[in-house]
Amino acid sequence: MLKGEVIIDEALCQGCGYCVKFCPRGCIAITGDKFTPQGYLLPTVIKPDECKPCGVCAMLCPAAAIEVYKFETEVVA
Amino acid sequence: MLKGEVIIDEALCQGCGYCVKFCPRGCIAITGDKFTPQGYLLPTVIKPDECKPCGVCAMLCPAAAIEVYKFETEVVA
Amino acid sequence: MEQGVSAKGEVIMTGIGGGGVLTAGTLLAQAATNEYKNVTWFPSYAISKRGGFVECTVVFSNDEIASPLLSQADGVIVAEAAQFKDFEGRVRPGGTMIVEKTGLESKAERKDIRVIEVPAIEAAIGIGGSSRGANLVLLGAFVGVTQIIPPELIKQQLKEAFAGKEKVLKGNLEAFDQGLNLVKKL
Amino acid sequence: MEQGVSAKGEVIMTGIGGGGVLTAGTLLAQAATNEYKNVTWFPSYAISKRGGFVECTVVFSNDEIASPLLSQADGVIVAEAAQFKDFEGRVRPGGTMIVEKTGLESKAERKDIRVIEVPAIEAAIGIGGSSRGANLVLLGAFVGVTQIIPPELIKQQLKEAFAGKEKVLKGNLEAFDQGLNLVKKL
Amino acid sequence: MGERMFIEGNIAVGWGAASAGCQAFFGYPITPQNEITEWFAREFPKMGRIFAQSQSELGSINLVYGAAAAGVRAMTSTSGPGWSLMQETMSDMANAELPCVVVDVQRGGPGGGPIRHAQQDYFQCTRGGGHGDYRNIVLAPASSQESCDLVQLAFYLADKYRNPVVVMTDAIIGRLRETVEVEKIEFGPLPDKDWAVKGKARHKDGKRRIVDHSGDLLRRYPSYRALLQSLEQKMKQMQESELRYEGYKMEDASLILVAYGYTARVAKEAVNMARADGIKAGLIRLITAWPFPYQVIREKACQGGKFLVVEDSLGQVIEDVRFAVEGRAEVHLVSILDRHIPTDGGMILPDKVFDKIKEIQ
Amino acid sequence: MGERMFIEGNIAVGWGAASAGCQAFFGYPITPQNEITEWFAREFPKMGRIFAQSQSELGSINLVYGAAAAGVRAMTSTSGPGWSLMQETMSDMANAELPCVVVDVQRGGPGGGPIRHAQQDYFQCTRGGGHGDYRNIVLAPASSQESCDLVQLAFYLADKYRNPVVVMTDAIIGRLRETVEVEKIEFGPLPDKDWAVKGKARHKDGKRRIVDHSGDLLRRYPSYRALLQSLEQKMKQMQESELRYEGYKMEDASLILVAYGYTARVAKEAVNMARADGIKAGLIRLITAWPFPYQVIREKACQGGKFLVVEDSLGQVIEDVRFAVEGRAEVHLVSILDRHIPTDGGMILPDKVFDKIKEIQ
Amino acid sequence: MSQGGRLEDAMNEEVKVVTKQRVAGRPKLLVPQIAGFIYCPGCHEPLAARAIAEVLEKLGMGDRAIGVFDIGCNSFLLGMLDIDAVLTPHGRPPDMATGVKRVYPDNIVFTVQGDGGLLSIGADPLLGALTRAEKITIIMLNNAVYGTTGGQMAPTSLEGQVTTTTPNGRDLARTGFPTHAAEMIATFRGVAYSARGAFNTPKNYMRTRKYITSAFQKQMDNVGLSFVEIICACPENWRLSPIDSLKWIEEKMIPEFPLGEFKNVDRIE
Amino acid sequence: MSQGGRLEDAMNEEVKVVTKQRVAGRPKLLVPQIAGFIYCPGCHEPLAARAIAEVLEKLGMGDRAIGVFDIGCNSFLLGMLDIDAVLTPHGRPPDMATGVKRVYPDNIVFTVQGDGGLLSIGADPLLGALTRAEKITIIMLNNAVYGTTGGQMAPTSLEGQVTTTTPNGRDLARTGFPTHAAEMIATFRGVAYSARGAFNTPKNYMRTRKYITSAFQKQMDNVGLSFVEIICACPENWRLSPIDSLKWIEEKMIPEFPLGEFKNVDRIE
Ligand SMILES: Cc1ncc(C[n+]2csc(CCOP(=O)(O)OP(=O)(O)O)c2C)c(N)n1
Ligand SMILES: Cc1ncc(C[n+]2csc(CCOP(=O)(O)OP(=O)(O)O)c2C)c(N)n1
Ligand code: SF4
Ligand code: SF4
Ligand code: SF4
Ligand code: SF4
Ligand code: SF4
Ligand code: SF4
Ligand SMILES: [Mg+2]
Ligand SMILES: [Mg+2]
Repeated sequence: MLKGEVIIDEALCQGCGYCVKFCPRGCIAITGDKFTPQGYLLPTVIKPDECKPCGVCAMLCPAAAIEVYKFETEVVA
Repeated sequence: MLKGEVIIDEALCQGCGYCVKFCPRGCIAITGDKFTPQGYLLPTVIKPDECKPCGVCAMLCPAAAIEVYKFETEVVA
Repeated sequence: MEQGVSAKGEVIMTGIGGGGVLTAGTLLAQAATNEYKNVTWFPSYAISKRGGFVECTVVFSNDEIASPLLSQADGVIVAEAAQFKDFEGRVRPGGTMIVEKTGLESKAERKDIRVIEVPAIEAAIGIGGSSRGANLVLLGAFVGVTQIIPPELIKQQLKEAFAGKEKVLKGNLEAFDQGLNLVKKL
Repeated sequence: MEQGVSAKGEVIMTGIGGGGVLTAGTLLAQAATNEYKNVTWFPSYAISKRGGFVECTVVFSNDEIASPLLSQADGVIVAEAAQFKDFEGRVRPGGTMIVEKTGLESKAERKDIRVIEVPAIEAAIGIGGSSRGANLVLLGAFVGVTQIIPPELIKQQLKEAFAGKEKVLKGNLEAFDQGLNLVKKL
Repeated sequence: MGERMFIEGNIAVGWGAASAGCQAFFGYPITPQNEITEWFAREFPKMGRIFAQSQSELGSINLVYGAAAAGVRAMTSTSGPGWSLMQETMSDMANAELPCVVVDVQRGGPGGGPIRHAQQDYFQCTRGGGHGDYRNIVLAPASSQESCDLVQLAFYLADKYRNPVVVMTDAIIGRLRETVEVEKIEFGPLPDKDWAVKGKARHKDGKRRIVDHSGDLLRRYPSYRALLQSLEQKMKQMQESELRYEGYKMEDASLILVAYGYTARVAKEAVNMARADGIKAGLIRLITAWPFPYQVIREKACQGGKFLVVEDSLGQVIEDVRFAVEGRAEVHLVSILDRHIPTDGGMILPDKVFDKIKEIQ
Repeated sequence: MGERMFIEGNIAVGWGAASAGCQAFFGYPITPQNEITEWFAREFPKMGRIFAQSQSELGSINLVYGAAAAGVRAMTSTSGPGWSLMQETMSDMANAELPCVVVDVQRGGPGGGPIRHAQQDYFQCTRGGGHGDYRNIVLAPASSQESCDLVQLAFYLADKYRNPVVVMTDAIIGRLRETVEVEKIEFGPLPDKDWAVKGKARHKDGKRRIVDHSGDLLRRYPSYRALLQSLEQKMKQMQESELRYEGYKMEDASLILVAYGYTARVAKEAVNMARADGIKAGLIRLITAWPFPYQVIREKACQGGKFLVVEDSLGQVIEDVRFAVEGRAEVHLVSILDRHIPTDGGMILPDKVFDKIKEIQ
Repeated sequence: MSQGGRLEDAMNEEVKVVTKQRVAGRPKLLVPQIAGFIYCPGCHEPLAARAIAEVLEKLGMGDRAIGVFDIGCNSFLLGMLDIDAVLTPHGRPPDMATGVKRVYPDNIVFTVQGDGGLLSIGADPLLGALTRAEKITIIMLNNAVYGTTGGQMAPTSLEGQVTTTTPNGRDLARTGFPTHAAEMIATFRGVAYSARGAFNTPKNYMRTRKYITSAFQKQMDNVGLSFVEIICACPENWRLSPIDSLKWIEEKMIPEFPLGEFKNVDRIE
Repeated sequence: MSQGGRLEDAMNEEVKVVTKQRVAGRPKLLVPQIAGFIYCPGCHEPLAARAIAEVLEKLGMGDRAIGVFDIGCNSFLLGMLDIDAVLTPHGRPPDMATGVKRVYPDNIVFTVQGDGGLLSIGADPLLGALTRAEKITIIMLNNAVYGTTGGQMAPTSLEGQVTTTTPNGRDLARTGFPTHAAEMIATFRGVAYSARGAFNTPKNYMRTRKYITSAFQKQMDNVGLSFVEIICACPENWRLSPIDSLKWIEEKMIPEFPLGEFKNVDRIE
């Protein structure tokens, strides 16, 4: 199954919210309780399973704080 | 009878020949034997009677060396 | 006009950019213009416009103020604990230093000055939910300790600055009072 | 290389702008480069670019030429009679002045210089029908009188300058020779 | 009569100009003078006066040239890089004998430099700046009050001499907020600007006026030499009549500090510290950077004083001081390399100056 | 080896640049330097080198900035008004440490002035010219030969110090035709321009290069102070190593003329006249206008000499001479007001200088 | 410290990763913002750095590109792009780019400039380059203000826009009309390509990246000058949140400054 | 000394002059060329002075006009027009005109500039005035060279034209394309009027005069910036006789630079 992994670098993120706005699948949100080291509100990947890793969030992140991976897994156990 | 009088100021004329070229009635010519004080060839009104004083020669004289008058005369004697 | 409590006041205030420190300094300076013939307020930014250190120096006096820039001042307010060591040397002997307690890791070495740690961020969060009012807590503590200027003048200034913005004003007044209170016990 | 006739040459040439004077001066200077280690040629225009006075100064020497601008020169050529008075003072004592005769109205006052009036315009018109060659007539007269440089060198220079333009060359050579001739009788 | 305000130097410049009857301001953004341009953008339209944001500093000074030629008081302000761009026209205005006021809020250089304070444009301001022989009077405020007052003086002197006047301030004076008495200052009467272009209909004699920066066309002067002579005359008169400086504790001073602008404030503090320590220090604070008080300094040097120049540059004022003392006195320097923090965040602070005083006294 | 030519100074500049391996020339028309631009327009394309007519003098110097940043020898030439327009970028290049050569063929000023000769840009050339603390070496040819040779030297020094070098000539030297030996001069090896931008592919280490005139971005220096210190160091080294002047009949001279460019030639003639008259005159001819021979002059002043400055301006060099003598000697001036014709057609001629010598000796 | 941890979660679930591939993220030519030179949150200018980096990587021209950067917020791009770079005095990039390009005609030489820097103080070098038809690429970031200096009116400021020099909103009668750079530049004969993009939506980002690609391609084909204008949010000086800035772009900027190509020729006649 | 003497002849014939009236000649606002500043024979630039003088007289605005003149051959017009005048540093007239106009909004303020002065070094003030939509009139004399400085290439020089900086003829690949000022300026929104005339025939002279009239009228009506380009013979630097220069205008200049109005609006939207 093709899945996406989105990694946000907290040291770089400036909390603009663009990733939240542009994720076509609503995977990311600013939940209001997490801050970056600079004190900005930090977005969280709230629906990791929904991510069909399109890369849009990374593309429009001004801070280039987002890396997106796609991977396939199979259950081992 | 309406006639024209064309007066060329020799101190100003630079001998460009525009008046000669543009007189629609061929009234002016550079005859080659007269010079301005600056040493340029001086145009002469060769056909004074032909002048229907249109003012074109004056209009295109870069030196503003030409004055044109119209006058009517009657023979006295 | 009654003469102010102090014949001359000198304060250096330092913190991280964004306006809080400069605003607090301005309040103090503006307040002082009512009491003193001469007042100077000087802001100094670090290289970058965002997120760098800022400091401001306030001087007031009825005599001519020679330099508005001071190597040392009677009072120093440090809003960013990390800067404590850098500014310890900038207090005149006998002077007072107000330091934000949150994040403070080192201890004062000088014995000839008074250093007061104030949990201003904590206090501010307690009031408004955010650290925003911390600078006013520090200012309140400073005025409370030094009595450099009547606290009412600062409050008056706050009232003018936030006229019409009742909620903000209330929070700010509370923060300032909190600062005054925190040092009352001293 | 045989040493030129004169160990040092100095000539000021003046007239009305348009190139004639400057060209004649250049010919002299160019010619001199064959005989002298150092040659300078300096043109000086009046304010306006058209129709104003121009002068040029030519110096040649086997020693260093200190100043290419001269207050006075051994030789002065005046192509415009009206300038005669202005330049009379610029001849060194014992020097030579060649003056265009046409239009000359004043007489030399100095007794310590030689002044030679040359009807160059007349001569030039006689040759080419126009006054254009007058400067060369004057130059010829000057070289003829002063023997400042072998005339052949100037002719050589003319030949190089007008190679291929036989008619112009012929007229110019004739004008130069005419100048040489005009002063032979002296 | 005046109004008491608590304002920074950059704002005081605006109030000074308004008080002086300045009718037109043209400016282009550059840190650290933006507050000036923004003040005029805000206040001048309200007063019915002219503000336009220029396309560049070339534009600023050339728009000023136009308004000045039209006979009104006009000004611009800028900082180092923009000041450099204005030099061609500054030279032209000196030739055309057009009055105007230009404020240079000095920042660090050379080049882009840091946008914070410095005092490195001294040579450029005091030697004319552009090509050709000319000089501008250079006023150097050291407080908000002076920023207001000297701008007024600048307009007066510009009209008096029909020459640009430079107000050379710095990012510290520009941002320093102080109590200022804003009041119109009277300097005395000036002749009508009968030379200004306004359209012939506005001239009593109905004759044309020409503003010319070449001195060639229509021969404002009978010759170039005559023009130069007149400019020289003007420069001499400015030197004789317009020298301004503040002597502080100079009577018995044997160690004389020389400074202008923000470092003069710092130097004054250091003088106070020295006096408290029993050292006979004094200060010559330049109010005009040009004309320069050569004679005053020379006399002090003849009396055996030592000198200490305090300037936030690698050393420019010091050359004038050395020129003045003619080798008769030691001249020392506290320079930009003596700032309290070794980044561009640093300033020259009183302690550093006092240390130097103790070292050399 | 060289070719002997009979050419004017402006043309000699071209041959000098070509000999020095200059690869790019950018220029804008202005009298009296047009012959230079036109020479490059004619000759450089034939040599496969770069010529472009710029849109303005701002363009000229900024195109030079680009080509210099790319690592080739690049230059421009202009006269007074255009020189003023270049000052912002000159200051930037000093900060960015970019080598280049700029020729200023001085004409009359201030402003539009007359398009003929003068020597009025001395201050502007020798004090850096633009905003901020910096200096350029200023070479002042006095002959066609030197116009050729000093342009070559200028390129060498520019590369050696990574700093602009100014060749300050004048309309007389520019138009004076003289016999010139055009020959490539070797000045010794220079380091590779490893700092130049060429695209990363051209760098051995594959790493990016940045040319920066602010000193801020990417921190070429650890701090602004470090940058200034390095600039100061560079200025000191230039002053120590690059002073050049010609002493003429100086051994026993008690009356010393000081001049550069065309007036130095005139002054030399006057020295000869004086010597013929038994007057012990000598000449210090500035080859570098900056650095200036302060020490040399000071020593002569100490020995009791008198000084006479000959310059075609209202008096700029004279300030440096007075600075040097420190009040120890009389300093006199033959100035632009002493031209032989009281219009702009006049020049300073040897007689006038000789008269002054006789008057003051 | 990084967050996200989708993969770690997976590990906990005792799954085996069969393949893992990077889909998106920081381009190689893009280095992080430098401390002390950090864009405001939501600023679009760093996206221009990303777009340029992506295009250069795709064209394989990263090590043959030379960027010429103006003074301005846009100059921080210099720090972010790992290519040879020149910083110029304010407004001058087309000149420096010309100087560099004439020396290295085979390299891609492009400028990055603000709307203030290009259209106001930059008129001299801009018209110079247009007149001479220099084979360079000019990239202009249009944020409708002077960003760096604190938000003064720019030639591109909109009617009624409040800036620090138009405190009551831009009054066209007094200050003139917003300059349409892409259209104006397209009228010059020496221009091969002119387009306007934006970063306010993913689609526009990709379109803009295509414009940059075309512009660089024209330069590599030696056709003429190429130009790309990019509308960029400046939340700081617009006094809007980043998200509201996007709305402002949509509702105000794009209606005034339509997106698209205004010139695209393969040969200049 | 004057020649012509038609009237004197008539006198000899013993005729009586019934009426005598001046038909054409020097306009009142035109003063003779100043000694030392005399145009070359056949130069068209002084005709621009005449045309402006005639228009101002017709509009009755001679004593409310202020001319702002650039450095260049065109600056001699300053001497010839009997109106208030400002001479500016090279390329700067639109700035000075703006400064003057803002002070005296009811006067006619116009510039006279060369093609070099306006289109090359003048780009900064030109774009500034266009952007701000200043209510001034710019008159540009296009003689396809830098006249004053001895005939260097101008932005308007024609393909193949020999100038002192294009000794082998202008090479478009290296130097770009001739700038079409009237067309380019017409594209700016703040422009109310733009036209190109010439003086090579009586008809064109009259047409050009009409253009100038319209341009001044736009200014008086406060519509926007108005612009007139005039093709002018420069026999000196074209190395042609005056008459041959006319032919060159007809055969080379006008085909490249067509005459006519390029913009004429009564209100700017
Ligand atoms: C000659 C000069 N003038 C002014 C400045 C100040 N300055 C720095 S950046 C800038 C312009 C910023 O606006 P823009 O070009 O639109 O870029 P942005 O910051 O908006 O990206 C200005 C005016 C300068 N550095 N140099
Ligand atoms: C800053 C500056 N650069 C250059 C010049 C030299 N200059 C004088 S007039 C002129 C231009 C002449 O060309 P143009 O504007 O076309 O006018 P024209 O003479 O052809 O009428 C130039 C370059 C100058 N005076 N000032
Ligand atoms: S787009 Fe980037 S900077 Fe903005 S909130 Fe998301 S991760 Fe942070
Ligand atoms: S990669 Fe696409 S789907 Fe996944 S979080 Fe980012 S924008 Fe949403
Ligand atoms: S007025 Fe007309 S007809 Fe008479 S001479 Fe002149 S052009 Fe010819
Ligand atoms: S047009 Fe004028 S200048 Fe030309 S020849 Fe005729 S009268 Fe003379
Ligand atoms: S001021 Fe505007 S353009 Fe500059 S970094 Fe901030 S948001 Fe971006
Ligand atoms: S050079 Fe050309 S433009 Fe200048 S006056 Fe002569 S003909 Fe006219
Ligand atoms: Mg912008
Ligand atoms: Mg022209």
